[in-house]
Amino acid sequence: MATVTMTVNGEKRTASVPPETTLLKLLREELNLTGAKLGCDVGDCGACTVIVDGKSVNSCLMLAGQADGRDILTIEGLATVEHLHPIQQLFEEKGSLQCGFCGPGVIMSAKALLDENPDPSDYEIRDALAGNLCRCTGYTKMIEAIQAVAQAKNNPAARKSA
Amino acid sequence: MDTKTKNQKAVKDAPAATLESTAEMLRAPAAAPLVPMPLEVLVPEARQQTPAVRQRAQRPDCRLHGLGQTKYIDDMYLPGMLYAKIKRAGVASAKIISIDTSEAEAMPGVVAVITGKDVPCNTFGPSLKDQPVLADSRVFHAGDGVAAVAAITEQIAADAVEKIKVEYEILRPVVDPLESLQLETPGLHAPNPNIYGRKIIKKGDIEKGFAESDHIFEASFRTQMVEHVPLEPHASLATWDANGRVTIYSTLGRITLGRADVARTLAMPMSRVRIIATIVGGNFGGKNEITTEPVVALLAKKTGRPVKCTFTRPEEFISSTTRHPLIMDYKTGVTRQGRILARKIRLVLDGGAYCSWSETTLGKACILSAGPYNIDNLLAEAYVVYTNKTMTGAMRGFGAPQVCFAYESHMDDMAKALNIDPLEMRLRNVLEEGSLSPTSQKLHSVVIKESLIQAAERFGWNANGNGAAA
Amino acid sequence: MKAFEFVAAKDAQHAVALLAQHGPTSKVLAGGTDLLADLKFSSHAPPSVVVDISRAAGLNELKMTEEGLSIGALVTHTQIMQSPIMRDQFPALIEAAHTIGAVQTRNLGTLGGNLVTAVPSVDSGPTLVALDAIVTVLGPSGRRSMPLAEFFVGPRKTALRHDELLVEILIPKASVGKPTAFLKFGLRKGQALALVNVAGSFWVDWGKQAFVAPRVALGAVAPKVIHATSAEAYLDGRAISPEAMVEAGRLAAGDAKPITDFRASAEYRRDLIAVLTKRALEGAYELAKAKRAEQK
Amino acid sequence: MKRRGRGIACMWYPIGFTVAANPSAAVVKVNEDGTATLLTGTVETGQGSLTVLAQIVAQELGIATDDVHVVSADTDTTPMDTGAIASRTTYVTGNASRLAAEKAKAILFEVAAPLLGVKPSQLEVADHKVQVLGFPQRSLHIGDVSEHAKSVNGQPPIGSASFNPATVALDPETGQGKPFATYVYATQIAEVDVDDETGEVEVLRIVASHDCGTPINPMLVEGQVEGGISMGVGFALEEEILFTPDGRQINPNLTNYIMPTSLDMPKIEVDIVDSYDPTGPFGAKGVGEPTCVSTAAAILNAIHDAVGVRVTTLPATAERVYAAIKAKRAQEAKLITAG
Repeated sequence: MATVTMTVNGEKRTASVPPETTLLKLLREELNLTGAKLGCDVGDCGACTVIVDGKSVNSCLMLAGQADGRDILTIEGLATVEHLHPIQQLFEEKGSLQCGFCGPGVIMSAKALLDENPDPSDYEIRDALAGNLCRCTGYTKMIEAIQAVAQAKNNPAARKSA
Repeated sequence: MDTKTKNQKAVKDAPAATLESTAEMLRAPAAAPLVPMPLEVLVPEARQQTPAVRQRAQRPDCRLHGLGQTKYIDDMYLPGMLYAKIKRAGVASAKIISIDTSEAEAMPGVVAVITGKDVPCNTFGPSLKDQPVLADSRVFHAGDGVAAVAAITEQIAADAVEKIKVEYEILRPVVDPLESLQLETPGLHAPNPNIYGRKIIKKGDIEKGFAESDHIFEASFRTQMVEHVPLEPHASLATWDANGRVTIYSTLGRITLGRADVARTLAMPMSRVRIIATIVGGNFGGKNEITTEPVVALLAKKTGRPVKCTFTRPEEFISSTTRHPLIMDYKTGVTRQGRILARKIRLVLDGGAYCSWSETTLGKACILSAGPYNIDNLLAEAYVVYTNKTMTGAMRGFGAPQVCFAYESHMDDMAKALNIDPLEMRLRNVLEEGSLSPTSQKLHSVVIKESLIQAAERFGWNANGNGAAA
Repeated sequence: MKAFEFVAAKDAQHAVALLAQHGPTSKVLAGGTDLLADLKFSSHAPPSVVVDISRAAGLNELKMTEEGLSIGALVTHTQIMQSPIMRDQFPALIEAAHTIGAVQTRNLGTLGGNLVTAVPSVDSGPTLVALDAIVTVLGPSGRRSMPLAEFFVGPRKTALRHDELLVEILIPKASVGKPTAFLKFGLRKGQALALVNVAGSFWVDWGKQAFVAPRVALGAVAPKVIHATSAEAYLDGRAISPEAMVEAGRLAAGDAKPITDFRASAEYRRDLIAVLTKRALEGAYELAKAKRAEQK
Repeated sequence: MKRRGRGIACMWYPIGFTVAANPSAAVVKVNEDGTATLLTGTVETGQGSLTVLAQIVAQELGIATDDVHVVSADTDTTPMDTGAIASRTTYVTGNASRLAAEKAKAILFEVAAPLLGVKPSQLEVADHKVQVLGFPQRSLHIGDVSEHAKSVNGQPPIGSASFNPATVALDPETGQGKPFATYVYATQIAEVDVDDETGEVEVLRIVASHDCGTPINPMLVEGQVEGGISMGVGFALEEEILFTPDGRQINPNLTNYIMPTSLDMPKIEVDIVDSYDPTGPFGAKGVGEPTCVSTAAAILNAIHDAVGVRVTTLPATAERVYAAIKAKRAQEAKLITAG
């Protein structure tokens, strides 16, 4: 068994799992954080995207042991009791998610993008989402929402009309 | 967006429990979500408006999706739940000589194994009942299931599946629909004939139409097999109660048909079958028939424990339905001015290993194949044939994307030959209010002309074209 | 995934010791983007031990040294893309890194891991081969170095022995700042696997307007990344002209031994090599001119 | 060199099953606080159909979308529904839901009429109120009427109804008949760049002008169109399940089955065509499937416009387009030599 201690959404967690357990499985089955999804299990679809030490990764391609000591942010860690995260808020507002299965992964990719690049171009947004397959939306309303988040952040006055 | 606070509740801090020493075979107790979910109810403005129709109302499920709170089947766990995996044939056409499950059954952690012999009624299908739950004597395509295992972990189930030995008499598979069409013997899917569906639409006098035409154009088109790729793979979870009722959580898009099929395959009264569809992570036609539902129900019955089965991504491709490949032959007679007088169409649909939704696809493809045009003289014939490939079924458009590719490519080629602008060529032929369809149905609310003009205006279409270098 | 043991290496020495200790059924895990995908759906027996080097000390630095640009094996594709040195001296490597997978895989995936897969289409390969990169491996008996072109042996085969670890990729001083362009042709824009990838690189003798030390490296069109030797020989010392670039493309296509598979036919790949080689050379020339203008 | 082209394609598509009965049933309960609950056997598979059904019920009852809670997809608790298939939910389940709401509303009118001193036929609903036609100030809150219906009249306002599209069987010899109740129409125009040296196609822009009858929720209609187009782009250029000669799939995974990523999608502009179908709920038809029908045709016509080649086999991979360009050049060279 591999004993893994890590910070998950701001709190310390420890779990002992077989060494071949992926970070995705650990999050979903040991910590009951089922927001990250298993869509392909080989890093093609991005439904399992979480943020590790500030970088978005496919949690299906990371062993639990590799997450030891790291700082993990999952979709469950974005909102607070009072507020949706602005990305979640605008995804809802713009109708960016349909079946929703890719949603948590897409939103984590968007979060990682905006943390590094607060004013991304259309191409940069598309590039940041290229690892997240979506079959419902054509990505259109996701891109619109991410643009709107950036706009609101950079120009709070424009927020109302967004 | 203006949001109003309707309700606000206090949330207690989640306990910061520490999980320790969890064995693969023993699930750890559930940990609380690490961040409390927002309970403040913010209702978007558009959802509060009257009248409600035409509002850009936000979906309540979209918020749950965005928070990661939507529970798909893969997110569900029932106490004592087992995981099922299905053994896939891996050969496209074969007779099953024997299935040896003994080694799998003996594995620690394996709780039950079933084969087609354990399925009370091993046939189903939305029209022809030609599909087995688990193939028991004959394999018709490589994705056929031949046995299923329930085990305490997914990995043990997967390992056990590898230990199941199946002896086959390999038969030559037919993969080309045109070969299937020509085959004299009905051997491909005996006793059913190879051509398992046909459709014909006859309107007016086709010969007369061609005779009166200034030009006759012919063209052939082919399309490919396509997978729906819902991001959520097919999944189901079954649990029985002591009164002999089974509840199945399923990714089915049609629970009514699903219940009938499950009851049939289990040979049970419908009243003892409950199907609950969770929020489904994408359908596109691919989740319109049962797949693993009877398997988990039977394994759950045999083990007395809830059983869940989730397709792997490869299974999603090889063992669920796909879009029909079509071979389409068009012959069209037109006047010098581009008015279509007669059209003859032959469609061959690759129906794959089982009928599934082929009859519907055949009908829609045939009826729609003339295109949205006024054509007085029409003959459309369509055939669907068995092949030893993945079964084709319902997929977004039921044959329409295929025939549209054909009739609209054909249309542009004719327009070019006649030196008529493609938009104009269409405007000269499209259906109008009160037009008679290929089946002589009088059509209402016909707005195709409007859609052509609106799109052309938005695009900035001009008759001179813009085929220049970018 | 089937069961295996997991052990994290502290540094390269430790990793090599662990590999020696656990023998040939142990496997090295770096970014995991290839290895884990393989382990999940492969029918092969799982490794007995996975030696995780993802946080092994001293392997994730990217720095200019006396010998040239030293890239630690664990430098991720994202690190390459964000490196100022890369932006200044090796934009083609940024291009190449950018075509690998998607953000998530580039954040995890390492340059060393990418090269060690030695798949013929390895996206990091052609540019580094064109820049005459040298790789260093560490084994029980110490370090040894070889040109990257020789490190690649065949499809999924490298010169790496089981108890060795790739530790460093060096772009020699002579190649620093060499105008280079990388082009990849895939079946789509995002997350594409290469049908063909090409790197073209040369210095310019501005007096003679001629190619100096030209390199054309091809990926996905032979059992391993190769130099298009006849194209390189043809260009060497020749006056720069559009015609010469076209001819080099034609020769490069002849140097390749593409296969037909479900992604593309050999014939198509050959035609793509000709076009992409020409375009890579054009791209490198544009860079050379821009750099020169900058210096003036 | 990159060459630009444009292509147009239009289509028609029916709502519901081909002739076969495909009914939906629905139950609507008006709660004592003026909200309502809809019971439907259809399944939310991502389209937003439950939101659309809530809007239809809300419209019929004069309340807001948020006031309608939808319970769905449980064979024990929800009424029969043919399901999320054949672009039928808005039209068929929508009609059933509207009719069920209408029946619940009839009870409200019966209860409210004596309270307002008019006949039930003189009442209407608007903005959470039951009011007298022409005299909106004479009104009762819908919740008060519901409460009264339950606790005074002893008649809780619940309605149930079903709907099945009107069709006529097809003649087996000629195929003549009325297979569908209604159809939708659409046009898509694609703009592409084709690299004439590699055959690579880049879809730059797609303009889509779709008829769905009354758009119950324009945002969800746009979402359907955008998603349908992405499926159409894949169908046109990339996606194909490949088989070995012995019938096994070659590429059953998302590494080798090529579907569009965000980088492969063009700019999409959606227009909703003004249209009203008197047989649909508030004039609505449907929009799910038709969105992906004409995309491939438009793209293939744009390729033809750009480089003058007709690719007749899908998907039009770069290799297929390139082969067609090469064949055309060889043909032209032959003509020149011959000439």
